[in-house]
Amino acid sequence: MALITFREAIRQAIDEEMARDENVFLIGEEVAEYDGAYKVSQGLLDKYGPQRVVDTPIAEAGFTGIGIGAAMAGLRPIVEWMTFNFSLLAFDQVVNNAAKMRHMSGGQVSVPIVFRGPNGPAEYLSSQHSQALQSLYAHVPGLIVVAPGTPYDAKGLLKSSIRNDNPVIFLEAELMYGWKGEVPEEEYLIPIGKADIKREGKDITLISYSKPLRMVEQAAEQLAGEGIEAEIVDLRTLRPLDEEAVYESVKKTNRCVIVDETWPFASVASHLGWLISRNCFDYLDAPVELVTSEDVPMPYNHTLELEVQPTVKKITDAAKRVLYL
Amino acid sequence: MALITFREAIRQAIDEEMARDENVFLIGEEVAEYDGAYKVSQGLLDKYGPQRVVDTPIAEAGFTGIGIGAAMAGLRPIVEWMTFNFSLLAFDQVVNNAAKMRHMSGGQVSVPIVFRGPNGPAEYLSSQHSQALQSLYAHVPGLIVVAPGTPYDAKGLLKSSIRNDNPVIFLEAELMYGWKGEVPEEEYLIPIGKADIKREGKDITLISYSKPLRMVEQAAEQLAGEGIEAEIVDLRTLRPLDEEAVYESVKKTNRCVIVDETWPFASVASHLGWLISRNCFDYLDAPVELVTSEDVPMPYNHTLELEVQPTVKKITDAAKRVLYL
Amino acid sequence: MSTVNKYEKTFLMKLLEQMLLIRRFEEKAAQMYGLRKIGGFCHLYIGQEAVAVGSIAALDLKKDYVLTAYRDHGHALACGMDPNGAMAELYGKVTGCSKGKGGSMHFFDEENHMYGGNGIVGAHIPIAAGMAFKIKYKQEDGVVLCYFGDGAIHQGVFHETLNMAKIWNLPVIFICENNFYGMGTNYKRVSSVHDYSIMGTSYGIPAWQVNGMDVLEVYEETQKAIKMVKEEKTPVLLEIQTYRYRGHSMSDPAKYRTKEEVEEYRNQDPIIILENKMTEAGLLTKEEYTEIDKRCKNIANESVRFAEESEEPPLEAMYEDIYA
Amino acid sequence: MSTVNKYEKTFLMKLLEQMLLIRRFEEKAAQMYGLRKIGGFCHLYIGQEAVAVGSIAALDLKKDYVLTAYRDHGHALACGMDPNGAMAELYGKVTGCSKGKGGSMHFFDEENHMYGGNGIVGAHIPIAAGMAFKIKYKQEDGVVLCYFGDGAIHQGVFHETLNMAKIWNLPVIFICENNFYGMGTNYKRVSSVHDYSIMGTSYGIPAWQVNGMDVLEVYEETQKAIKMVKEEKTPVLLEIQTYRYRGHSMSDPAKYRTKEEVEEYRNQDPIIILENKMTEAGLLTKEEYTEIDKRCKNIANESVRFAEESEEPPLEAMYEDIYA
Ligand SMILES: Cc1ncc(C[n+]2csc(CCOP(=O)(O)OP(=O)(O)O)c2C)c(N)n1
Ligand SMILES: Cc1ncc(C[n+]2csc(CCOP(=O)(O)OP(=O)(O)O)c2C)c(N)n1
Ligand SMILES: [Mg+2]
Ligand SMILES: [Mg+2]
Repeated sequence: MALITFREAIRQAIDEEMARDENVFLIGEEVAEYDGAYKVSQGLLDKYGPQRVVDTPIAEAGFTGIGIGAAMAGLRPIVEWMTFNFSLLAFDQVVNNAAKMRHMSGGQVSVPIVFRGPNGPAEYLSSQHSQALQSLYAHVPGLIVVAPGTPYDAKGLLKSSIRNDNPVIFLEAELMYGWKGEVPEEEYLIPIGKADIKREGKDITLISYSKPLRMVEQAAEQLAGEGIEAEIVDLRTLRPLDEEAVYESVKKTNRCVIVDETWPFASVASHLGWLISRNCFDYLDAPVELVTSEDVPMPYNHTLELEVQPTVKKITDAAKRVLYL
Repeated sequence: MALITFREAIRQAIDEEMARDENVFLIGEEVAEYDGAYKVSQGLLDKYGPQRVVDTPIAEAGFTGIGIGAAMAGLRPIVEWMTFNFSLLAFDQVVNNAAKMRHMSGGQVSVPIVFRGPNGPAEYLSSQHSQALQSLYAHVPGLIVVAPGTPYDAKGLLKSSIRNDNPVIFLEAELMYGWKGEVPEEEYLIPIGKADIKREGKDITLISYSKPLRMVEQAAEQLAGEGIEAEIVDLRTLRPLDEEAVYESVKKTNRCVIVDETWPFASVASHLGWLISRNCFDYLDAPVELVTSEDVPMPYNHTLELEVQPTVKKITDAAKRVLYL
Repeated sequence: MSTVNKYEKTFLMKLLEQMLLIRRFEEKAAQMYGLRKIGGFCHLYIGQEAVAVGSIAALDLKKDYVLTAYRDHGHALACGMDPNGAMAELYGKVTGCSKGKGGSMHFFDEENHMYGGNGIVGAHIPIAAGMAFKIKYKQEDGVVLCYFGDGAIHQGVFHETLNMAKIWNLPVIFICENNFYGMGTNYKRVSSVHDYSIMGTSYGIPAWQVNGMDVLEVYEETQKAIKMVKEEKTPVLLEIQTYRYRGHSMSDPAKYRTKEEVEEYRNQDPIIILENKMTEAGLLTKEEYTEIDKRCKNIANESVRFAEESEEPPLEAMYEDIYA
Repeated sequence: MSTVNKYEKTFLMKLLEQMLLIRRFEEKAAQMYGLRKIGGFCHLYIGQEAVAVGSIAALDLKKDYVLTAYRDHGHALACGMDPNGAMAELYGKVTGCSKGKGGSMHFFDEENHMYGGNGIVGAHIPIAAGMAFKIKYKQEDGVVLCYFGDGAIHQGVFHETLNMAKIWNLPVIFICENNFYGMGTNYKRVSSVHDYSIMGTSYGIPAWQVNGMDVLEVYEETQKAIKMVKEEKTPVLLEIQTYRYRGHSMSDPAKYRTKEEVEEYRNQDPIIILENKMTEAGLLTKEEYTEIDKRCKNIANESVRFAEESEEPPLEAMYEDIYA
């Protein structure tokens, strides 16, 4: 296995799928000549040429719609949003066209497209540039929403997403691009819609996905030091959600904390909180706790910025509350 | 008290506030010469002239942004979106500008604006034109979200919203415009952020807001016929949520069903489901049940269309499940 | 005004019959709407038939594509959609072209390369460019026709798309069907210019105005545009001026315009114009016209019978056709 | 090239000093960024100073307003923002102009009518028009200057706004600061026209190009535009050509352009141009220049001291300034 960055894992997935299927192409702002604002597409222009690695003007609604049309016509576009913050300009295209085209056409038209880019808190960027927007997309039927938390998962899930015949929202945490992890040399796919147990334990279930996973792992280490064995469920896909994996773990541990860097209200986290409360009602020994972003726009000041987000301490505190410690 | 329609209640609120404060104006597609696509603004052009009742081109992002700018400069715009379905084109303006301007400017700039229009399922319109989008807006800190369920509440809450110094998302259920209710002749305001007990009962709490309230009331009647006394909590405001009123009721009844015509995943309904499960953990005798829209785009066919939404039967069934009947 | 003389009779008859079919189909739909067999928005195309028929006649739908907005019955029928499936869709039946899921605003016919039917004003414009992107990507020979109203021209995405269509020189023809009104709003009230072909200038896109009441002019100008797309490798913008006789949708009494104005356009009815030209040129007899018209009426009637007799989709259908 | 002769020395000195202040302030900010005292995106305005300074000099900020994008330090200082509050904002301190909540991209100074500072490309364009809407609504005398980059011109909302600004004839001047690049993209690669003043045509808005390296030309053309806004009751669009010496933000090595290109523009440095003109006209001595420059450097140094010594916002501040 090679130790590669999250960024490189994504690049490899795109590269391999572009090599495999000539209908796959990458389109977005600065993806070609600049090698991507976050350098994810480095080298792809040289390899595949400007026909398949396409720089766009700053016109999110327009190039997102162009991607959707290309997908309807049979291509398999990968649309890069420079960050998900800017995807809100294309929100109508995603919600009203990509997610509904198949439905409105009575099943005639597929939209095999991946929308991807960095999501979630960044550093020192204030509130317009530092938002974890997954809950908005996960709300919408017709979409698939994927949010990997390791280079291994990112590569395998992105390859599956590119081959999927539905519109897939693929969320890459902005601050994870440089994080490293082991990735096999040989080709592999990870199925969409399957959670992964990242650590086994019997005392409490910690559920998370994407960037906060690392904090959750650190929290689990700390808890282990105090004799508490936490099980970590990595959702990996938010829509469709692997409810069974979640329930199985919670039914074993009887306690649960959900860690999610999205805003709390009407979120992936609180939805899961309700699902577990309802479907594991007789198994829960304590209420399901959430550790999310504070319900505020992200401030620029770095101290505040970090304090607005989940922290290891917030996670261990919540775990202890749930364990009545 | 006069018996007037929901439409008329909203019109009166706008009219009274425009008469009271010359900074209040109405802007949107077809609001002036056409008297509004749903006739909410009937007569206002004649009364206030084209300077204060302003027809726009079909350019949701643009006129929403113009409204925000006017509010920043000290006016108090009421922006009508012909329906909330089209508001997705202006989503960036609302989420990244209206909701964050005060924050980003360190409190210097207020955005006193109301975004209003019909929301939720319509009839025979398929999936792009029949969406209950409140969960998307309720997710976002910086916004206030109001969703009245009677003409009385609509009038009092809209007047408060217009006087509020924050951006307010004001949701009017499209199919409610013709529904009637009692409204006092004299002026009144209803505070934002306060739920209302629409019916008292001790056996089960039914929580809802906006159009489904009527169904909830019918369900409560039916349940009463079977000896079950349901308490109905009308949220009225979704952000900020009146959590206390909800907990007080649930702590009394120990059972709860939430009825909401939004999609279920990461929704107002499921968020409330988690809040109650957590904060009334020791009081709940059964899991909190949800009756929401099915997790699908709205079909055109009318039979399917109705079956996708909450129904009285789905509500009474859920209530009985929660009562283990 | 184009002359009929250079055309074969069968071609002219086809145009005439397509326009009549759209007219009779929609009159029938309006009647059934009145009887509450059909609900919701129902945007009739009556008066505008020459635009869809004339322009689509210039296409080869094996390789070309059509996309339009919610006023889509005419384009679908001109593309060759089965009128039975069209009417059944209005009825919300499972035999409808979109299985009763889409309704009036979402006619789709993939086989005939008719890709909807879109309810969000302007939102299909980039999608059409995306389909043209595929043609270029695959080095195919086709062209995409993208229809939208005078109201759509103020949506930002129209401008974003024109710019990209030009920098990539996509094979797409943007057709603004200017019927003078977006709902109750005369276009001059909401547009700072009144000749929409000017909008091409900002993008270096060739653009011109076309008389949309003359089906042959529409046909010829579309041909010219297609030629330009293929030979000069550029997108084209056409403003085709036309008129809708009915309200914006079935529920609009259209009080914002005068009887005289409507009357004026009824006198330029695209069907009558073609009928007269053909008659004058000795290419159409009264009997022939009556026969075609009767055939169209029969097709419309038959489509109603088909729709009435078709099944509703089963309840489980609500969970279908969402994910592939 | 405008001549300096018609201007009072004090006015010219003010322009020179403002440009120098922006230059020195940002050089200091860049230095502190290098020392990791400042983080995040930091988009420097160096090279473009004449645009903000020349155009804002034509305003009366008691009644006029300024809005810009994320490259906003120059506009804020030209509006009269206290450099201490500006630097403290970069440091994220509670004494910052936005209390450390907004940072580099969100400088606000309500008192001086500087309304941000916006991080979403193009998103403040309708907002600026909305502020102009208020001026017209209240029958006031002011005008709004709205700055944005060459990249923003492809955002749909720019076009939506221009159309509405014209149909309502709002008192707003749209200023496209064309510095030739949107991040790493030369504008010619993503725009189908290369003279942006053409974009006015689609909306009947007067528009022209201006040399943005000459502060006096910018001043005069802005004056002309303001006169037009007031007398002819029309919005105006200006394309002001300029150049940024640095990368897009502090983290951009700017490999997409040649050293020669940067050198060419450094030779047209707006500060040097004005300095030379004034010197030639006998309105500036070497000593005077050095003195001004020293003053600006001192102000920049002092702003760093102020920022360093200021407090971080308290943790509770995260819940503040969200709702009124
Ligand atoms: C984004 C959006 N805004 C508003 C509407 C409501 N609406 C439907 S049709 C229409 C008028 C469109 O006029 P035009 O583009 O001229 O097309 P026509 O109806 O004349 O064919 C409006 C405002 C919509 N469907 N989508
Ligand atoms: C809607 C949106 N898309 C993308 C970005 C990322 N981005 C920030 S600046 C920029 C380039 C803008 O260039 P230009 O408008 O020319 O302004 P300049 O930086 O040259 O001042 C991009 C793409 C953004 N901030 N907002
Ligand atoms: Mg029209
Ligand atoms: Mg630029």
